[in-house]
This record gives sequence, C-alpha cells and structure tokens, in this order.
Amino acid sequence: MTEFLFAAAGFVLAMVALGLARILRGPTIADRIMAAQLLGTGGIAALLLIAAATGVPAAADVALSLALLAAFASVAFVQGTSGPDDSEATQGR
Amino acid sequence: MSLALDIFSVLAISAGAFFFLAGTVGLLRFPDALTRLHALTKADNLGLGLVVLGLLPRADGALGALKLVVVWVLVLVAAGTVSQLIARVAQRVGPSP
Amino acid sequence: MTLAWAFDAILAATVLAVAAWTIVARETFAAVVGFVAYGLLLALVWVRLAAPDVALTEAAIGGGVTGVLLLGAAARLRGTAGVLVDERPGAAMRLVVGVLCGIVTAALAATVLLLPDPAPTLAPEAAANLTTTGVGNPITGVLMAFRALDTLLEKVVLVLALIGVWSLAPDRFWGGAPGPERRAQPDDALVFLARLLPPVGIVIGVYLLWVGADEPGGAFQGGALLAAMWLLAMMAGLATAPAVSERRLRLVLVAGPAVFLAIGLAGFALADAFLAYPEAYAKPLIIIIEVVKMLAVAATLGLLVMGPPERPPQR
Amino acid sequence: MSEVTLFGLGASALVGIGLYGFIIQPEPLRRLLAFNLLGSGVFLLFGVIARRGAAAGMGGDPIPQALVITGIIVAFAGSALAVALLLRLHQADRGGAAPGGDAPPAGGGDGDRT
Repeated sequence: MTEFLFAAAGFVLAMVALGLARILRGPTIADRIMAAQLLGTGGIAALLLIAAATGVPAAADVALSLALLAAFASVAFVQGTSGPDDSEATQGR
Repeated sequence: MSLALDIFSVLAISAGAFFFLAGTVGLLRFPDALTRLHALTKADNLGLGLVVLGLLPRADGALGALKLVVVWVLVLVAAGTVSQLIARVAQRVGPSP
Repeated sequence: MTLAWAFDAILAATVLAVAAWTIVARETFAAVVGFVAYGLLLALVWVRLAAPDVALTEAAIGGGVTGVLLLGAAARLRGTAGVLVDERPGAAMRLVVGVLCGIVTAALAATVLLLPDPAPTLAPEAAANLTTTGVGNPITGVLMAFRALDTLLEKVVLVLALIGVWSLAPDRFWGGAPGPERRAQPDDALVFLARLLPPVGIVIGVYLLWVGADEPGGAFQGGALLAAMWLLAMMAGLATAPAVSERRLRLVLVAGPAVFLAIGLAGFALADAFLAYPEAYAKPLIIIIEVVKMLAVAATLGLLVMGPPERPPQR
Repeated sequence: MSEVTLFGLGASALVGIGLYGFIIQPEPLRRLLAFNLLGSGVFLLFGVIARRGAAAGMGGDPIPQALVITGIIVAFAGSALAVALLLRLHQADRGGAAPGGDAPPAGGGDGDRT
C-alpha cells in the first residue's frame, strides 16, 4: 500500500510539473495566474498522498495552510494584473 | 475488512490520479486561457476530492478525517471563486495571440 | 523504497526547474508567479525532510507574503524594466558567471556528499530536556526555551525592519496610513472570498498556535496566516490600513518583544537566568509569549507588506 | 544515493541558480528575487543537515529546523525593507515625485490606487 501511495503521489506531482511548465509559459497573464490554482489542488493532493505514505504528522495542517495560501496568492495575482497598462503585461513569452 | 478498505483506497486514488491526468492533458491541449481554466478547475478539484476520499480510511481518527474533508471543501470554495476572478482577467486581456 | 526516490527526484527536478524559470523569465510578473509556485512547492520538500514546522513557515512566508510583497513592487515598477535591458550582460559575461556559480554549486555539492557520518545531532539532548519546558513539540521547545534569545532578537529585527520601512515615508505622510485610499470595488466574487476565507483562516491560524505546543505549528505560522487573511480583506476593500501613528497598533507591535523581554528578565529573579522559566510555570509562560507573539507577528508582517505611509495623517 | 543527499544536491544547485540570477539580472527587483532563491537554497541545506541528524524519535534535529524558521522570517523582513528602499529609490529617480501623485496604479499587496 505504501508503494502504491508513493507511486500515486509521484504521478500527481509529475502531472502538476507538466501543467506548471505549460502554464508558466503563458501566453496570456491569465494562464500564469493559474499556477497557484494548480498547486492548490495538485500540490495538496501530492502532499496528502506522500504524508499518508510516510506518516508525517500534521500533513493535513500543512495542506490546510497551503489551501488558504494558494487562494490568497491567486487573489494577489489577479489584483496585481489590474490597472490600465496591463496590455503591457500580457506580452512576452 | 482492511483489505476491502485498501481496495477502496486504491480505486479512489487511482480515479483521482486519472482526473489529474485529464486536467493536465486539458492544460496542454486546449487552445485558450478560458478553456484551460475550465480543464484545471474542474478536473483537478474532482481529482483532489477522489484522493481525499481514498485517504479517508487511512486518516487517524475522526478529527483527521474531518480535516481532510475540510481541506477539500476549502479548496473547492476557493477554486470556484478564484476561477471567476481569473476568467475575468482572461476576458479583459483577450484571447491569446 | 525506489518509488520514494522517484518521487523525490521528480520533486527536486520540478523545484529546480521553477527556480530556473524565475531567473530566466522575461517579465517580472511571470518571475514572481514562478517564485510563489516555488514557495508552495518548497513546502512539499520540507515535508519530505520531516520538517512540517518549516513547511508551514515556508508556505506562509515564501508562497504567501513574500509573493504579495514582490507582486506589489512589480506592479509599481511596471514599465521601468525596458530601460535596463541594455545593462543585461553579454554572452561571455553570462558564461563566466555561469561557470563561477557552477563551481559554487559543485563545492556545496561536494560538502553535502562529504558530510560526516554519523551526522552530529542535538536531537537526543533536545528530547532529554524537553520535559522541563512542558511543551511536546521539540521545535517550539527550541524556539521558546533552548534558543529563546534567537527568537527574542528575531522579534526585535522584525520591529526594526518595520521602523526602517516606515522611515522611508516622505515627511508629510509621516503618521499617515500605508497604501492608497481605498476604492470601493464592486467585485462581488472577490468580496465573497474575502468574507469567507478570513474567518476560516483565523480559526486555522489560532489552531496552529494552539497545537504548536505539542505538534507542528506555532506562533510564526499562525501569525503569518493571520497576516495573509488581513491582507486579503484589505485587497477586497473590506478593511483599511491603519495609520502608523495609531497607539493601539504600536502597542500590539511592541508587545511581542516587550512581553518576551519582560518574562525573560523575570527569569533573573525566578529562575536564576535571563530567559529561564521557572519549571512549574514554563508552559503557561511560553503560551502567553506565543499568543502575544502571534498577534505581533501578524501585524508586523502585514504592515511590512503594506509598506511606508502614503497618505497624510488625518487630524 | 539517498533521498536526503538528493535534496542536498538540489539545494546546492538552488544556491548556484540564485547566485547566477543575483549577478546577471540588471533589475533590482529581480535581483532581490534571485537572492531569496539563494537564501532558500541555504535553508534547504540546513534542512538536509537537520534531516541527517534524525535521532531520539525525531524526524530531524530540531535545532537547525528552528533556526531555519527564524531565518525565513528574518529573510522576509530584509526583503520587505529592500522592497521599500527600491520603491523609494524609484520615486527619487523620477524626480522626487510624490507617492500617490502621478505614480502608475499599483495593485498587488495593497490593492488599487484611486
């Protein structure tokens, strides 16, 4: 069972890494903002799985904090884009 | 009983992992930000829910199980609201070039 | 345990890739997004290193408040980046620097590989003396008792940093409130989230403080979460930044180090040493310090993110 | 190679990446970001050393872990001070324009300007 949990955690993390690679590339600013969302779901799933596999105490507490902070970071990103000159911020890679 | 629970865990977590796969495929394949957002928020939250469901039998006590469920509910509520905000940004900056 | 190794390899590769992205990204905004993602991912690394206390701190500081701080700065400096493009070093320079950094990395890697075995550790000593502090979480024990001086000085550093930030305000704004005047934003989704999350966040923050005595958690982690929730309410326009001259605010800020210092000085009389706790009261005293510290940390972190006063004081 | 060594090597690479960015980046804000990366690499090295010191039923040596927690907070305080200095410098460079005057609208940590 432990091996299965590790495998599942590794798989979910790999999916998150792939998604992150796609999202950070853009092209629009809205894509990049999704990074925190992605970690807020996939990152938490990987964390809970790995904690169940190794028996780290209080992993659920870390997951709770991550959930709050991922939402907080997303809101901050959205706020960071507002302003009249965000056309400038959408260009780039 | 423990074997049945283990099978339940394996099934639920595997299903969850499948939805993460689906979400990532969506992210990689969909053409613009709004559809990618759709793939991310729907599939990944379902995936997390299934992973939490699979881990419930292994949680330590009722409090641990409750915390896991709270994590999921919190992520769900936050994702629902934040995706609204992100979608507005996506609309404002227009479709990708 | 090969699967565990595979997981760690994926994790390490992802963290390194995101770190490299924050360096090479062309826009500052994208780099900051990468940095926040990096901070959240690093929390996973800390969990793998069996340090959930540090994971909580890194998530709250690296993924939370530092990200917001840099984002705010990036938004204000937006448009100035182009001016500096000419100063970007050439390929030869980049190569030289790359080689030098590679050497630093190689030296550190060699050190990691040559670390003594068995590793030196103070864990047995910490475990043996933990009972005298009355707390069950060794990290809280170290922070509040064994190395309490560090923690006290760190509180002082936080207050000093805040004084430094405030003193950068122009004279006419001194004593005013940081940040711009609040515009009522009819952004219902954001307001909804800012009404919903802070109560949950406050409960989780206080919970982290409370379990911090025996399980991972503590005043920093709780305080950083509270600060994040405060900032969230402020972003949605539900709360306004307090004027820096407000007496109650200053009392809260100073209370963190002051209470710690007072209890530390009382240690001379009651337990024969500075920052020593009388054994029977160790746990209650630690909890008093932690509660005050959490509020002070929350206020200080939030105000550090808000920056210097930018509005004239209202008299 | 053990998992702990793997993270140790990763932390060394992080220090290198952070140092590279710190030297190469022309923008002060990006330098600050790179410096934070460098710092987190050093913290991770400390965490690896703590993990190796696992004993007495603890997952790691609590003393380095506690020091890292203190370090993360102090690093944040330093970053906040640096950001405030950067913004003030930026204002001064633009001819001492008053904040809240003709500055571009700001978002992020402190919301929008009117």
